[in-house]
Formats: sequence, C-alpha cells, structure tokens
Amino acid sequence: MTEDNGHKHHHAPPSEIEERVKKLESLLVDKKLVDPLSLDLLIDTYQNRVGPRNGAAVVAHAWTNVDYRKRLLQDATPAIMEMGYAGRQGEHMVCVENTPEIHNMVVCTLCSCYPWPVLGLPPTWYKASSYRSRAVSEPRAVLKEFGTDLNPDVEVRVWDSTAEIRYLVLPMQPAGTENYTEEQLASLVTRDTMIGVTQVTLN
Amino acid sequence: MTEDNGHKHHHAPPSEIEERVKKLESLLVDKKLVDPLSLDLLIDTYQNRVGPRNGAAVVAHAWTNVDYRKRLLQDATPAIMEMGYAGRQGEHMVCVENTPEIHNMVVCTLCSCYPWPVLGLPPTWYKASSYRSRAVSEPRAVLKEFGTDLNPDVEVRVWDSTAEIRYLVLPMQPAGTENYTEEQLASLVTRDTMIGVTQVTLN
Amino acid sequence: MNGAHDLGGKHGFGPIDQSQTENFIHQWEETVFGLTLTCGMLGQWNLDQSRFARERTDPVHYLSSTYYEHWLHGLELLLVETGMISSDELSSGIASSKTKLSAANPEIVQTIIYSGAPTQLPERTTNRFSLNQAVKVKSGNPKTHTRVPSYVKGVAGTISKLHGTHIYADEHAMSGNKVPEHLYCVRFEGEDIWGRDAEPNSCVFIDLFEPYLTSI
Amino acid sequence: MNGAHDLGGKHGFGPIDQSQTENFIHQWEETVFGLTLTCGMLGQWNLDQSRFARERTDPVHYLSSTYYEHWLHGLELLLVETGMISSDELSSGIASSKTKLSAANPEIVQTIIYSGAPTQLPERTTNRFSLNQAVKVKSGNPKTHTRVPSYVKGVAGTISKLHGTHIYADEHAMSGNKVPEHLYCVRFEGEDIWGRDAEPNSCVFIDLFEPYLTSI
Repeated sequence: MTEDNGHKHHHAPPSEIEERVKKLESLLVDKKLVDPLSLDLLIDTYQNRVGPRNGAAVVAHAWTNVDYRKRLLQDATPAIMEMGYAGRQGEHMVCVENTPEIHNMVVCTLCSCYPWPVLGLPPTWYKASSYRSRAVSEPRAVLKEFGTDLNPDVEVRVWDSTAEIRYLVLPMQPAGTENYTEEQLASLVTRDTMIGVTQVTLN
Repeated sequence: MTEDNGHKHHHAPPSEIEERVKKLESLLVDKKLVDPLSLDLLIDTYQNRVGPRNGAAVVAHAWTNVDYRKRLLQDATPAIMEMGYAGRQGEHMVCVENTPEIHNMVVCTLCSCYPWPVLGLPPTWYKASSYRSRAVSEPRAVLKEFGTDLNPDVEVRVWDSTAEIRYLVLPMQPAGTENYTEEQLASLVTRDTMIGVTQVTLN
Repeated sequence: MNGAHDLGGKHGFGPIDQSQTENFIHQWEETVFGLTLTCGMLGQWNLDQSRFARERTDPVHYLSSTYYEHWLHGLELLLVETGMISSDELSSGIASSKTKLSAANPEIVQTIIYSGAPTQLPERTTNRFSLNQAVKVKSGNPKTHTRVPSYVKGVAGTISKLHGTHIYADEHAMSGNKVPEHLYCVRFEGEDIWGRDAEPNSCVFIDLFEPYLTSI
Repeated sequence: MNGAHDLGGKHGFGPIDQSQTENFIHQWEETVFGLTLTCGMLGQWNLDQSRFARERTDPVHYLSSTYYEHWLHGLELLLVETGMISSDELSSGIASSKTKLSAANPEIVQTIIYSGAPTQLPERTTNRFSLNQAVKVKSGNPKTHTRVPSYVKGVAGTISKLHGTHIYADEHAMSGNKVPEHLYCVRFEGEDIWGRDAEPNSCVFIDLFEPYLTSI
C-alpha cells in the first residue's frame, strides 16, 4: 500500500476506530476464523495486482482488434476472461460503448458496486453520497464537474448497477492515435474514462 | 417555562450552541432588529398561554353542542375562532372526526406543521424523524406503539399537512361521560388524542 | 428539494420516543423560537423561504440535530442572505453596521400572533380538478422548495376537498411572489403508495397545489 | 429497505470531491476490507445479506461515516447474528468460545478471488417480459433488502436487455435461498423519472428482477 497519502494517519495516535478494528482482527485470528496470510493476500491483491491497468488493457485491445471489440460488446464476461481478468465483482460483465452520439457513465446508487477485476476497487468519490445521488438525476452537471462538457445532441446513458451485472465503459479512441501500439493506447486509458466520467485524451 | 425537566441543562456549563444563540440574540438586540420584550412575549405566549387546553375546550364544546360540532366539522376556522382561538399556524383549520369506522391521525412529513392556536407547540416526538417517517407508511404500527390498537375494520386516515391547512382531530367521546359537564369532558382530552395517536379514555 | 427533510416512508429511524413530550428540550431552543418569529415579522422573508432555508441544512446535520437547530441554521442563513446582518457580524456577534429596519414591538407581535398570516387568496381562475376526480402526482425533482413529498410522486389519488386558492409555496419560496394556485386535499389509498407493503385499510390525505397534479 | 443508502436523486450532498481518488483513506479500512472478504468466504452469509447488514446502519451514521465504516458495522452485525462471535467477544476482543469453522487459507482465497460467485442460475421459467416491452416498476416499501431504487418506483420504462435468471436478491437476503428470477436491464427516459427537472437527452438503465416489474 502507498504510504505517502496525506489522508493516512499512520503516525498519529490510534483512533477509536483503529483500536476497534485491531481488536476485531485479533479476535477473529484468535478464533481461527481468519488466517492472517489470507488477509494479507486479499489486501495485496486489490492494492497491487488488480486495478484499472487491467481495464485499460481490455480497452486498448478492443481499439486495435475489431473482432475482439465485437466479442467484448456482445458478451463481455468471456471476452474479458480471454485477457486473463475474471472473478469477484466481475462475474457478469457488460461493456457499453461510447460513440459520438452516446456517452455512458456508471454508478451504483444503492451501495457502490464496481467491476473489480477490470478496475480494482472504487475511488472514494465513487462511493460518496454526492456522486451516488447526483449521477442519475443530473449526469450532465456531474460530467461537467469532471471537465466533460458534452454536446446537447449526445445522449447520456447512466448505468445504475443495482444487480450483479457490472459495467465497463469502452471510451472513444482519441483522434491521432491510429498508429499507437496497444501498449501506448492502454497508457492513455484512465480509470475515470472507464467509469465514464471523462473521455480519453492525448493531454 | 418549567425548570424541572431533566433534559434542560441550565446549570451545566454553557454549550457551544448556547453561546452561539446568546451571541446571536445580543447581536440582534444591539442592531435593534429584536425587541427583548417581544422575545419574552413570544416565548411566554407559547409556553404558558397557548396550548392543548384550547383544543380540549373546542372538543368538549363539540361533544356537548350538536350545532357547534356541525359548524366545526364543516368549517373549522370560524368555529374555532368562536371559542377565541386563532392566529399563527391555525389560519386555515380543518377538523376531522373519529368515528367507530374511521380513525384520523396527523403528521407533517416535510417539516413539523402543527395547529398552534389549538394545540400549542408540537412535542419533540412529533418533530422527530421516526414519527415523521413512519406515520404515513405504517400508521397502525405507530398507533400500536401509542397503545392504540384498532380493529382491522377501522379505516386509518393519515393527514400529512403539506400546505397551510392545519388539522385537528375530533376524538370520540368515551362512553359513560354523557352527564359530564363541558369542563369535565375537556379535562379528559389530551394533546395526543387531538393529534390522533391515542383515544380519549376515562382512565 | 429532495432533501433529508423529506422523511415520509423512510426506514431506519426506530421506534418513537414517547417520553419526548416537551416543546423545548433546552432553554436556548426557546430563544431560537422567539428570535425566528420576531425576526420573521420584519417582512424580509416569508414562511416558505424560511422552510427552504431549513431544508438547505446539510443532510447529516439535519438528521442528527434537533428541530430548533434546523431553525437556528435557517435563521442565520436568512439574516445573512437578506443582508440584515453580515457574516462578520454573525461570527463576531458584534454589530458593525446599521439597519433601517426596526424591531417588532410587543403590540405588533401580539397582533400578528393572533391574526396570523392567512395564505388564501381570491380565486382568479376556475379549479382544473373537481371533487372526487382521479388525479396523479407529476414526476419532478426540483432543487428548490416544494411541498410534494417524494413518497407520493407518480401516485394516483382522488380529490377529496377543494381548499380554494392559496399562495403557491414553490413560487413564494423562490421569488416571494404571492401567486394564487388552487389547493386540493387528495386522498391516496395506502396500497397505491406502498404497494403490497401497505397496511390494510389505510389512506393518506395530502394537500397539493394544482401544478403538482395531472388528470388521469 | 427505504434507507439512507438509497441515494439516487437526493439533494444536498454538494459537489463531488474529485481529489478523493484513493481506494482506502485509512489503513484500518484495508483491514476491514480484508476481514469482510475472508470472513464472507466461510459461507455463513451471502452478498445480499452483507448488503442488508450495511443498510441497517443508523441513517445518521450511514451518511456521516465512510464506506468502510459501513462495512465494519455490517461485518460486526453479521458475525454476531450468525453466532460466529458473541457480543461479549465483540466488545472485549477476547475469544471465549470455540467455533467449528476454520479460516479460509490463502489457496482457497486465491481461488475465490478469481472464480468469484456467479449469480446466474439455469432458466426454469420463460421470461414474462420481452425485449423492447414497456414495463412499469411496482410500488412497494419493504423493510427488508431490495434492489429497487426509490427514485424509479412507479416509473415506466422499456426492457433493453435480458440478463437471464439470477439469484433473486430480496429472497437471498431474507432466507439465503437461491431463488431464480429473470433479470432485465430496463431503460428509463430521464423525463419519465425526473419530470420537467430532468436533464435533456438523458436516460438511466437499471437492472431489475421480474417481481419488481409489471406490464403496462
């Protein structure tokens, strides 16, 4: 995990909630309900191994391979599995395609469902009340806050992932990247573009 | 005001909010936006002069006077004014009658509207989230909590006072009080019976 | 405004604490009550504007604070927004500017308490809906003040009483203009609102302005 | 459950804090995440039961605490409710009883991470609704777990995709039974949900189980 995040108060005296969590952790380990190695494995997996680079690889592959793109849009779960990504919170994937006429964005208003195998764990803002409340009722205003100013002609489609289907946005490939390698393309694809709050740019 | 209420922390050191209110009060008095005598008059009026005894007098009068009852149910505002009660938060009154077939109860889900001239200021529970949330969706469960167990045949009517109409429930006169004086009857009528969460009893 | 104040039908607030029978819990609440009423009598805002000010309390604060904390928040907001006091004066508590307004004296207060502020206006239009007519509450999600509870949006009911025309709350909160609109008492059957989760033999009556409703 | 978690369309939460890009704010959140997942792998509760446990957080606490505080609350509740730990153990932190369960080892964990827990079940019934059919979301206000957001109750939409049959979340959270129900992706036009307050040219797609829907 990253130690340099200003929000992480590792060196401050332990807070009440830190104590509460430590106590629970040691209780569960004592009762042999939790294997500390499993705990480390889970945290390491989602902090270091599973993240938006997975999704970016899927997107770049779809941009460079017409057949793959078709498979991805038709039935995303096996197509994503082809690339080696599968598992928890990505059991049933749907990929939605941005076009000049349609822009997609994803939210989970009821909790914070998110496609872990391709995007890792959700950022804090995605789980916050403001995003969850506003994404469905004023998506254009939210997009504008993220710097995404869409033409009124563009239809905005918001996907509220209320069941176990998880959504990945396939952003538009930016103009001028026709000769980029798949790796170069993947490096342009950020997490936010696959949630659908921003568009891929050459910045 | 009553000094004996355990909730009133007069003798504890002033809280942050007490200081905040004191500061605001003295600012408004300094700026001559508030006349301290007016402030005292307002508090005294609603703590000592206007309260559920007013409503109880209206109810007892309606129980003993058939013509008055008719006028009250047909057009409550002038009928209540006849008894000397009128003014703020009672400008437009409607009186709803409990019968063996119909039970009425009053709530304001959006704020805490309440008929001040006849009932005074609302009790804390009336303003609390639990009453405001539950009164409309599970009135029978709420009534049961108040000890009012209605027969399933009785229609429960909930009045959500969303506009400036204020509602007074006319409870049923308990059996065995036919020879009571109007004053004796009024003494049986509690605030809660006129909100409609309880029924008048001889206890 | 679809805010934390819109509580009808929400879950999670537990049983009703019937021991809370007092009008005021703390003495400062009495002061807030009195200040709000007497300041309101200066005519710088109306009742709907004061409701909207309270609704603009942060949702967490709204749900975790007492009723008169909402009033205090609303009063402070209105005093500053109308320029009756400055934010500096509010934070310092020290008067640094004069005002042309003068406090309501006890005589005025006494009169206003007992005369109130009727909201009924002369009828200028005929009512669009009539007694016993079936109507439906329109969809909508205004960020501004409104008196349609969320739980009844899109639900069908029956006109049960015509209250005449009253000051339209939504407009009154926005511009202060006293626009007359017909006000109806609408009866909604429990199961039309809550579906199969409704309690049997129950209904809710809600006072709704004509612009909230549509015929079905 | 019509709780504080049901946030779609609510007002008052302000702008989005885009600086909050981290997955975890505090280190204890990582522990809560790991504990929740590994305890969940013991099969004493399912995903819908864990969602319902989080939803039962007090509304004020829900809105004022961070995401992983909801998880912590949910985990503690489930551990006690399933008898995996006692409330005394929870408060003292000292193990006072044995359990027959044994912790998921890293190998099991690794397998579960990458295999997940698919919710699709074999289709035993034919779908009641078909592609492009107009449907309406039923009214309802269950106190139990459901995956119908409040903002879409009573609203009409169009079936845009058939997802096959999946474990019905409402029943799964109640009894743990894996009842198959058809799951549909339904398209709702913005103005059908938000009326004249909708943004132009916008729509919301929501995955809804067959029992939530009715034909129109």
